[in-house]
Amino acid sequence: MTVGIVIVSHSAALAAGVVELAGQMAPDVVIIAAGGDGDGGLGTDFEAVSEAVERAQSGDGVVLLYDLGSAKMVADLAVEMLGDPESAAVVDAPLVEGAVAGAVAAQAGADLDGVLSAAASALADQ
Amino acid sequence: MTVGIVIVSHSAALAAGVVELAGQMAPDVVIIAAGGDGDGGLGTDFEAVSEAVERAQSGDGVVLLYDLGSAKMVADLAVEMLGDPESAAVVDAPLVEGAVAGAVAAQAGADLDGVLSAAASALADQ
Amino acid sequence: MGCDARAVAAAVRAAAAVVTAHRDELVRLDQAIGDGDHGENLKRGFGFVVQALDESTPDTPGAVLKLVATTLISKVGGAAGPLYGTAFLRAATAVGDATELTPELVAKALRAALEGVVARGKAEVGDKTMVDALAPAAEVGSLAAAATAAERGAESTIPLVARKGRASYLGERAIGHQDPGARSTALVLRAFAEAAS
Amino acid sequence: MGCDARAVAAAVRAAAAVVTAHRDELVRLDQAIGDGDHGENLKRGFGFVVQALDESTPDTPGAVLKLVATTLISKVGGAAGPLYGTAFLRAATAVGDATELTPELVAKALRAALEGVVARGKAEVGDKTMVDALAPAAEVGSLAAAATAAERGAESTIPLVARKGRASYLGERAIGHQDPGARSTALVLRAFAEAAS
Ligand SMILES: Nc1ncnc2c1ncn2[C@@H]1O[C@H](COP(=O)(O)OP(=O)(O)O)[C@@H](O)[C@H]1O
Ligand SMILES: Nc1ncnc2c1ncn2[C@@H]1O[C@H](COP(=O)(O)OP(=O)(O)O)[C@@H](O)[C@H]1O
Ligand SMILES: [Mg+2]
Ligand SMILES: [Mg+2]
Ligand SMILES: [Mg+2]
Ligand SMILES: [Mg+2]
Repeated sequence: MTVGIVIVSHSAALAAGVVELAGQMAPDVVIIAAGGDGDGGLGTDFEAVSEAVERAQSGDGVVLLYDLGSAKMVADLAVEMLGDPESAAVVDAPLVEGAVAGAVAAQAGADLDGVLSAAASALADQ
Repeated sequence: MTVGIVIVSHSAALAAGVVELAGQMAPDVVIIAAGGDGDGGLGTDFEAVSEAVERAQSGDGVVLLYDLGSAKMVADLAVEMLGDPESAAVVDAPLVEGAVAGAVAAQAGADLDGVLSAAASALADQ
Repeated sequence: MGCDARAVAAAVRAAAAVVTAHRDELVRLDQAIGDGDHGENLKRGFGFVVQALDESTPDTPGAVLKLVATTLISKVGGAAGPLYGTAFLRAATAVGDATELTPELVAKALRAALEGVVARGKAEVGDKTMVDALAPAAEVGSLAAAATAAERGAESTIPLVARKGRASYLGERAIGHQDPGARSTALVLRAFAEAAS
Repeated sequence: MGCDARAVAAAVRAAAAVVTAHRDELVRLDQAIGDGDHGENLKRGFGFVVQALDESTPDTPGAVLKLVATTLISKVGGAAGPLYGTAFLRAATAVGDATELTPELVAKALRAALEGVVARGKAEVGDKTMVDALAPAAEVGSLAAAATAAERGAESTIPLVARKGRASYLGERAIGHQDPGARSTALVLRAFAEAAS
């Protein structure tokens, strides 16, 4: 089992693309896209985020990344409302770069803290 | 006229999603996606990037953002091969956050340097 | 007048009517310094709230406020969803199981709502957000005074640069525009004050 | 033997055959510390190069090298495209309009290729990239010595942590694996050396 990852974005395409890119270097990591307002438009969808966290949870924790501040608030809220809020965490990281770095760390078996710090310290130029 | 923006990504969905997200706050800025290997797979496409730079060029300059290091090399090469390499620039910035910040700056009429520095100083948590 | 669950539900319906009537104004404010959806976000969200209240009105004021919170959280995709949602959620917790709201409980709920919004969005007074309307409102004694304070607070955002939310990308260009979330907060509080009077 | 455009084209075809024969090996190396496409990237790219040479072989060694460069740049989507492309482009510029390559021109082309790869990718020796193969190759006198130096350089990447490219995400987990780009560089240089001997 590995730490799971959820990509919270206002755009469904953006979330799906990040999953595709990060997944390429982390084939065994569950990375779930929670993008768009659920109606085909730009926006976030609290229920989709909550469901994504559930699907990404294998027992080892889930890391959430987001695109804009309002997506961060939705992600935070979804984590707070979990039965066990300690089982997931939102990370302040550049979305794409953090997702790739976090996914590679998760693939290597890093725990929740390890994936969080890999994502948070991702660089744009790598 | 405004500075144009090109999103160079290994994923077509990712590039399209960034264009969608950044475009929402910058309706008058030309933002072009250059994502994917041109064959439906993950990868970069030098010719697509070169074409995107041409399409984004209104005379005021073009800023290129990228997802991974190899996309940066392709972007750099596309700029070097322009008739006027000074008319475009690749910026080391977090892709999503930099694109949004750069697009908003371009929308407000910033010049090439202004858009570059807005993109480069974009924060994940905004 | 008494302030039981039905009265609170009526106040919420009044707020829904007001944000609906002011949809276009809020859209215009958000077009100037954001993505232009704030009016539609709130109209849509409160529309679902009214629908939920039509289906079944909870027994206590706290339960009504909680229903508002969960509906806004799940139906509003945008900063307003988690922010208004958290405000109503904290207000619901603050009033507990009380069957009638006293002025003290209302004041406590307002302070809790403010704390929730600050915890959620990390904005301070002066950052050009709904906190600029809610913070002065949470300091006064009555809903009527809170509404007036919120209106002043919303207007105080006009000369400011934004430090949170989408408008923070604009830098100086946000100056001269009222923050849409601060404006909607004042509208909602005024609707509550009038419903309670 | 003479080293005119036809001889250079033949050497390039030999390199294409070698990377094609080693496709799976390069894929496996890239699977261990990257995304597993390096062998396919080069096979595909050199396939297009051979096609282009079939259509028309340019007149000078420099023009052949330039054709290799532009083909790899436009057909290889991955780090190898801009890196190999820049290497061949700089080599083409270094040999200019010469109709025959002398050993001095070959050495100059190798140094130019190295400079191009370093300018493009900003990697230094020890960063576990193709620079670790190309840098020692650019220091020696003959193509045969360059190939041997590149093979040693490629092997020297095995114990290293990567500081550039996809493998840089792996940290210590890259240790124990040969860098695919360094390996392919050694293969190409060995093919050139054998074609020239
Ligand atoms: N971090 C924050 N803290 C407090 N209020 C915020 C924050 N971010 C945004 N807001 C408020 O949200 C309002 C915008 O809401 P809305 O348009 O519905 O969301 P979005 O910006 O996601 O489109 C702003 O006018 C501001 O009052
Ligand atoms: N910045 C760089 N400088 C030099 N060489 C690099 C750099 N980045 C990657 N490489 C080389 O490219 C090789 C990988 O090529 P390839 O698999 O074709 O591209 P990608 O990593 O885009 O899939 C690496 O093994 C390494 O030798
Ligand atoms: Mg908005
Ligand atoms: Mg919005
Ligand atoms: Mg590869
Ligand atoms: Mg690749």
